Amino acid sequence: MGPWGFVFLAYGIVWTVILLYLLNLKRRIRRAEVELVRLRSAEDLERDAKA
Amino acid sequence: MKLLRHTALLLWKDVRLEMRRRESLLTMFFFGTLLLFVFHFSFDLAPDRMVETTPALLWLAFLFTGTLGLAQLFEAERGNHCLDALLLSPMDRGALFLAKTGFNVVLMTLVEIVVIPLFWILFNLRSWDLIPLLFLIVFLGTVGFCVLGTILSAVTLKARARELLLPLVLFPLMIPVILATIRLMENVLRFGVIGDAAPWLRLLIGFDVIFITVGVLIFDRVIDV
Amino acid sequence: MLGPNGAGKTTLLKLLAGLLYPTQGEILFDGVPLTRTATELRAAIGFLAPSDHLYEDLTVAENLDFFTALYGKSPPKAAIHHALQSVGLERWSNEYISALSSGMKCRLSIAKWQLLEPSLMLLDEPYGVLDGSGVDLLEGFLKAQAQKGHIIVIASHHISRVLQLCSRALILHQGKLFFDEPRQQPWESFYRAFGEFMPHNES
Amino acid sequence: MEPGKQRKGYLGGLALIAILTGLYWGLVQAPPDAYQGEVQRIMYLHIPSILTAYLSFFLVFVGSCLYLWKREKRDDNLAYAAAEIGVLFTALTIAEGSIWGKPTWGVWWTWDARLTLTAVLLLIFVGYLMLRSLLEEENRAATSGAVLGIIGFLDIPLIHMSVYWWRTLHQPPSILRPDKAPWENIHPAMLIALTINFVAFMLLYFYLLSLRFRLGELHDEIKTRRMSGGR
Repeated sequence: MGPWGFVFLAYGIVWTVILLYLLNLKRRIRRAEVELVRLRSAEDLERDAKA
Repeated sequence: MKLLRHTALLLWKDVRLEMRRRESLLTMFFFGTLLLFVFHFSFDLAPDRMVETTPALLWLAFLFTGTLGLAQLFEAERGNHCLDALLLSPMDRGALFLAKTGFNVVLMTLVEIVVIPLFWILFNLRSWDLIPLLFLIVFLGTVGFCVLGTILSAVTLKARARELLLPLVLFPLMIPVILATIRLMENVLRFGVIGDAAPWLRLLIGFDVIFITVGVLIFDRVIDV
Repeated sequence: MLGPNGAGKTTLLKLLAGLLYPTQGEILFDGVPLTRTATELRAAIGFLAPSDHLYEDLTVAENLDFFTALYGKSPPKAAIHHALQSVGLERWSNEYISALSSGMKCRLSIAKWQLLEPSLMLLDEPYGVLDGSGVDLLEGFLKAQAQKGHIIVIASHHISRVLQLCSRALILHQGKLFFDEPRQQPWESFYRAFGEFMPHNES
Repeated sequence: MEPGKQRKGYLGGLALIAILTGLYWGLVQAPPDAYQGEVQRIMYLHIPSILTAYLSFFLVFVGSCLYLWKREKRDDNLAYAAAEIGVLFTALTIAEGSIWGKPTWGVWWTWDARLTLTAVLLLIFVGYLMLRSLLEEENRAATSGAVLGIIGFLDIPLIHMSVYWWRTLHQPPSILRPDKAPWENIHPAMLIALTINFVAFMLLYFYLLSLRFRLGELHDEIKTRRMSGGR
């Protein structure tokens, strides 16, 4: 592997890992938001039922 | 003053409990001795290389036995919610930290008093006259180990897989202590004096002082949430 | 202090005892906030958990010695002996706690707090493990404390017993204060409030 | 919430632009190093990532101290977020160093002081994440994490000292000396490339941190809502 090979290996690994982490983070946030929406609507239902 | 009085009281209570239960000390003794045999079988210990290997092997043995002790450290307080009983009292939390640290230092020192001479016998070392100085170094290292170990033992008290987690978080933090004691002992074994390794001694003492202070200051926040 | 299981009685007691800290607000005791650093204040607060807070591998006498020393007191042997005598445990003073029944542990705890004299005494369901004479003993202790002007807070399910002792009743339900009134004779409003949530919760 | 989201979007976009510019300068504009050749281009990633990693651990320390002092969940969220991202950048730093080391030194790994120190940092903060994941009760996890965050940070100078002495006292200084800066006589284009990449990493870092922080807030809200009634 020539010097450019090592350079591209390093750049490739770094940006792939960061991209994967970013996507993972976005997915976790989306999941939490969906869960929160569900909880909020469940609470509304409960309040309606009481009223 | 009150801090020291409470520390002595709690330490005495732990010593008395240990004399009755004999759980930690016996297992630590046995494990320490066992490790010496394991080392003997697994390493080819050439007599001319003992200066390099002795400190490392001894410290490995102490680290592992010390971790056994730490895992048991708050065992007495687990039954009957005794930790709550202590926290209810007007005791300074720093006293609990000092007492627990002191207790583990006592346990490890007792083990070391037996294991070091045993090592000299089993591996046919001649340098008996160096043992007091080596023991001083080991003691300073033991204090450092127990100080951080007590804080982290309290931190991991309620964690799942506590026994596995403790060495995992503790050992990386122990690197200054491990390196300092090993280098100091090597120097003593080679030249008979601390001499050039004096900066390591300062580092070791610094470590002990810094983390004893940190422990006394933050232990109240560690132990009750 | 009354309320169904999970109403928050024990949590409230632990907050008062300084074993938990509030996430919002603060707890004042004679105008002094109960914080992590208020170690002096803790000496004035007692918490009786029926058969807990004793070291199994220490003897009865050693436990009393240890805890009184922790509170900065060193009562003479005679006082410890007297305290044990008053709860009927003098013959057991050299036994390990692990040999004691839970009722006897509770008696020992009473002896412990008798020696320590806290001005705020918290009790979490103290009746469960005690026998008839033990209950008399406990109530005698509580009345003596109250006469000295000390405050007592009991969390319990034994409504009739507690109502005879108390000067004020609280009902907790789902973490909220549901009822809070000083004692009256007869106490109609209490039973009305009590009946209101009983049907859905406990029989 | 909406303006916050928009601000994060801008930050992300800005980071992307900076990253692309950094790539262009690092891979095309900057000249190869006189001694190391093209491999030196890895430094444009390596230096910014180790700096962001250190920044992370400093933020963990700050968040931990604030949490123990004031007990506000916000500070703990900051510490937790910074620790997770710090672990990411530390791991990347080690990977880059290793890839740079192979052609430069001939080995993937050597027990050089700086490498060892970085590896120990990684171990400490992986321990931090494990500790937090193994503690169920939320307040306790936050408190324990804060304690470990503070101790770990205070330990870093001591570890640093001991690891450096360990190498210098024991091994004669060899040709494998990364502590001698490889860009002694630095070309201005190299400096520009490094600066751009540094800015790019900072923007990226704060973008990731704000996302991770937001995730912590969402989890907190879910927990409080579950506690108060709703299943």
